[in-house]
Amino acid sequence: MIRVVRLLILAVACLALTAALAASIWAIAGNPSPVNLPQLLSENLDRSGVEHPVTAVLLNFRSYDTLLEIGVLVIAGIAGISMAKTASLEDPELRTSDALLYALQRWFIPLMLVLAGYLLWAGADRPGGAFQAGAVLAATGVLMRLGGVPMEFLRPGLLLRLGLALGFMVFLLVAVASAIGGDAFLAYPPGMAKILIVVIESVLTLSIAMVLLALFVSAPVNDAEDPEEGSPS
Amino acid sequence: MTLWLMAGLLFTPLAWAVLTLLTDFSRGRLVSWVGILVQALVSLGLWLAVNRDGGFYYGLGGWDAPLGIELRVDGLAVTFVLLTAVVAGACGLHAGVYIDPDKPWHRYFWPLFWFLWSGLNAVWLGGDLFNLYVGLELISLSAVGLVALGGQAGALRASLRYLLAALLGSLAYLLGVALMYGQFGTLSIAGVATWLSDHPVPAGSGMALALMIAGLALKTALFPLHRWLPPAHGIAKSPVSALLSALVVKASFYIAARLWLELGQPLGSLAAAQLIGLLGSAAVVWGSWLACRQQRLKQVVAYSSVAQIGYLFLLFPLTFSVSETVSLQAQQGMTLQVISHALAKAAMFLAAGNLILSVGSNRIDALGGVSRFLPFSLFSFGLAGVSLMSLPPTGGFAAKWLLLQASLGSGQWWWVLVLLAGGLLSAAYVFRIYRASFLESSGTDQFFHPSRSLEVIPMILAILALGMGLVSDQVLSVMALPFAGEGAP
Amino acid sequence: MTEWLLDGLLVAALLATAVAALLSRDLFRAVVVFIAFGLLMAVAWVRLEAPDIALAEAAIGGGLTGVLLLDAVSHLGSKWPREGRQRGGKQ
Amino acid sequence: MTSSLLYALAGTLLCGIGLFGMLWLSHLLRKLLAFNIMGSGVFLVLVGLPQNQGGPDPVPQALVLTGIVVAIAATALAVVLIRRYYHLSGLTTLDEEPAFREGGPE
Repeated sequence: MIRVVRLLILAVACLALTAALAASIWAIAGNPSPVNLPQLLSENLDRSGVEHPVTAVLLNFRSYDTLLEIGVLVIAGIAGISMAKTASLEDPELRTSDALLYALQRWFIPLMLVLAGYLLWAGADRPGGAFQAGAVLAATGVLMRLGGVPMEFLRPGLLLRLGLALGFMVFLLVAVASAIGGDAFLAYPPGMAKILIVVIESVLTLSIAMVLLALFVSAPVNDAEDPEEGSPS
Repeated sequence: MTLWLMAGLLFTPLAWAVLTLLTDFSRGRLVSWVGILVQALVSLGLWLAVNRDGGFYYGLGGWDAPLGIELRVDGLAVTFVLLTAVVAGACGLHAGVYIDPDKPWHRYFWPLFWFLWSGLNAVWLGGDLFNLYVGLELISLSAVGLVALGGQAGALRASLRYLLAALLGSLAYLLGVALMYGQFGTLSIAGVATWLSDHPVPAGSGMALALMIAGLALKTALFPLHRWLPPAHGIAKSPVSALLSALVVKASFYIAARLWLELGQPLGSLAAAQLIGLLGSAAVVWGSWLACRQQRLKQVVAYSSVAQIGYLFLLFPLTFSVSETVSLQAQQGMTLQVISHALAKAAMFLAAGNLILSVGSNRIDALGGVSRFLPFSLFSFGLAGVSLMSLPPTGGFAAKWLLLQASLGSGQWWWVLVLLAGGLLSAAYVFRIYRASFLESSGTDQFFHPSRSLEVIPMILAILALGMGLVSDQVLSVMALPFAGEGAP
Repeated sequence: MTEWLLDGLLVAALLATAVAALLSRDLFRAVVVFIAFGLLMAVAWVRLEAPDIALAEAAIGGGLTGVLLLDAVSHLGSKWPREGRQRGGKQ
Repeated sequence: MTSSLLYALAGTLLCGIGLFGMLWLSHLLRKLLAFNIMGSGVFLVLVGLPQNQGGPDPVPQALVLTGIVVAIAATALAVVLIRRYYHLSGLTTLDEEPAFREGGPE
């Protein structure tokens, strides 16, 4: 009975909130917007080094967002591998001998690698970019993993941690290099924007794929645990 | 010079996060000592520079708002940057000794610690609504990772609860940001405030502010959304609890306060301001009451955080539609409360960690007799408690004195009752722990003696909290610093 | 007019899959419906002229999140490994 | 009214559904699904609302890409935590305390 009443209250509250939100959106949609950011963006696009506006926003105009976002991803990766069981990365349970999966692998993996490469390359002037390419690369890795391909590099050793941090590290070094020269943090030296963005995107693709794959693989968990503070150990 | 300091401030924590990721715990500790030193020097340098030349906007990547992201480097922001350097540095030094270096997963403590620090700096300086969202997520995820690090089922339960609350809060905030962008076409807080100062308020934009503040209130654990906080802060390792209570909850509050001070007058309403003040008062009373009833030491300190956070929210009614002087008093009171609570609560959690380490139990009734063995840590705990009780000359007293003046000055006398009740109740829970530790237990005296450096750090923090009241005028003077409104320097 | 019909159908399908993903009794089915939701979202992004997001959503919502959650469902659905086993503190 | 606005309004409904799910459902994986649905709703509002008046706006599109990365990071972290929590306690909800820990008043 109490459960039903709580359900009703919650449902009514959520409905009311949704209605209020929809009303505000309806009102805002009718108001003129004082700043025309897309226009400002297209005026500055040729100074950004890439032709595709979304990539320009992500890796030049608002690159600080992207830097911190990769940080968030690395944090998730760190938290993931901190709970991984070291020995189980070659878990035989994960190997499947499905004929369909095998066929999928034969045909899909090269195709997906090509797709990832294309997405990365296309990012400069068309939809695509580091994140999409990284996601496709990670999906390829998951498929290979399910097929039982050994992945030594995913052991939580130095190599994995280096891979997790690589993209972030390169991004950070580029960011600080211009600051040492007296420019703002994250600014690109004139004329170098395009090449630097391509370099950053390539390493980001690898790191993003690595983090996502590590999070997938680290799912088998570790038995060891810390005693709670103050409990007898 | 200032530009290099800014770059150093943004670069150091992120770079150290990567560096410590590549080492193990013990080497990470050495690396982190260097990092803490660098970061403290850079923060101090920036504070001095802003003190001398006034604040400025810093366009990242050389792009100004609204196209790029601008950081707002003003007196308040650099004060909090410096506070973070002091408190996080102290917690880092304490953790280096406190945490067992032999557990393999503890190597991940340092990268998470440094990511947390970089997120905090991003929030103090942030002037862009969406960038603040990313900064908040950086803080939340690293904080959750720290709580869960190597933990038992209880710690995982607390961290999952924390994670879900933090994510829900972030989404509410982001929804508010979406409405703001839809309405104003820009993400710069200053840009929105400037436009609103000479235009009528557009319909529907109040909802945006309400959503953002509601989400942030959930992340700050404002009553009645506080229930995720005590388990998470209570069960984390003591240096982590200190970081969470002293700094992490302040980050989301700081954004809410900034938004309210810039946009509250046009977009807010009197009812909303009073409601938030009322919830803050309820947090003070209810949090203190529950703190008195806890059986475990760190739970007492955690519930005390719920109460002390409540005071901060009195800022909302005390700055809405009041005279300039009253509003300034309330802002100063809020600033001092953030600083003195950060110092005192960090001292308290670190000292509590020492006490627990010493008696081998986190129950209050197990503390009997510890006063003879660990007088130093107990004294630090008490000194921090004096600041929470707001006795003169502590920073807590100066903060509440300013809030009291602001309440009387604006005619909202009812907040004075809250200030008094909160002080009395906090005295009750601090004395309760004191009483327990002076009782002589009949059992055997088997106390472990933690190393000297563990005891010194909370003492320094507690003395800083105590002395904050004496130097409050100097601290508050940075808030009146000139601010160069336009462009990078 | 056909565009409006398409948008309307898409929105209805989005809402229906969202509700179904949350209310489905079987957790496995809920995740499968959620993957369908992710793919519909990708179509919605195309309709909103946001091909970048559509690509990311298809790779993430349809691919990675789905696999991650399906894997978790099968793990949580299996018998609790510690039942009837000694709790070993070994690394 | 344009189709962008239609998607923004659909986004609010998804937010409402997701919010309800996050608060009402108790299984942790279902809460996670609800979080992702609510996130998708917020992203639809973020892109749909500004595009109501102009053409496609790359700025919110970039923001949503960032948001999706943050959301997948949070989801993956939550899945790891949930699996470890289940591994250690055998529970899939937060409703009850794990067995080997005494409960205090909350």
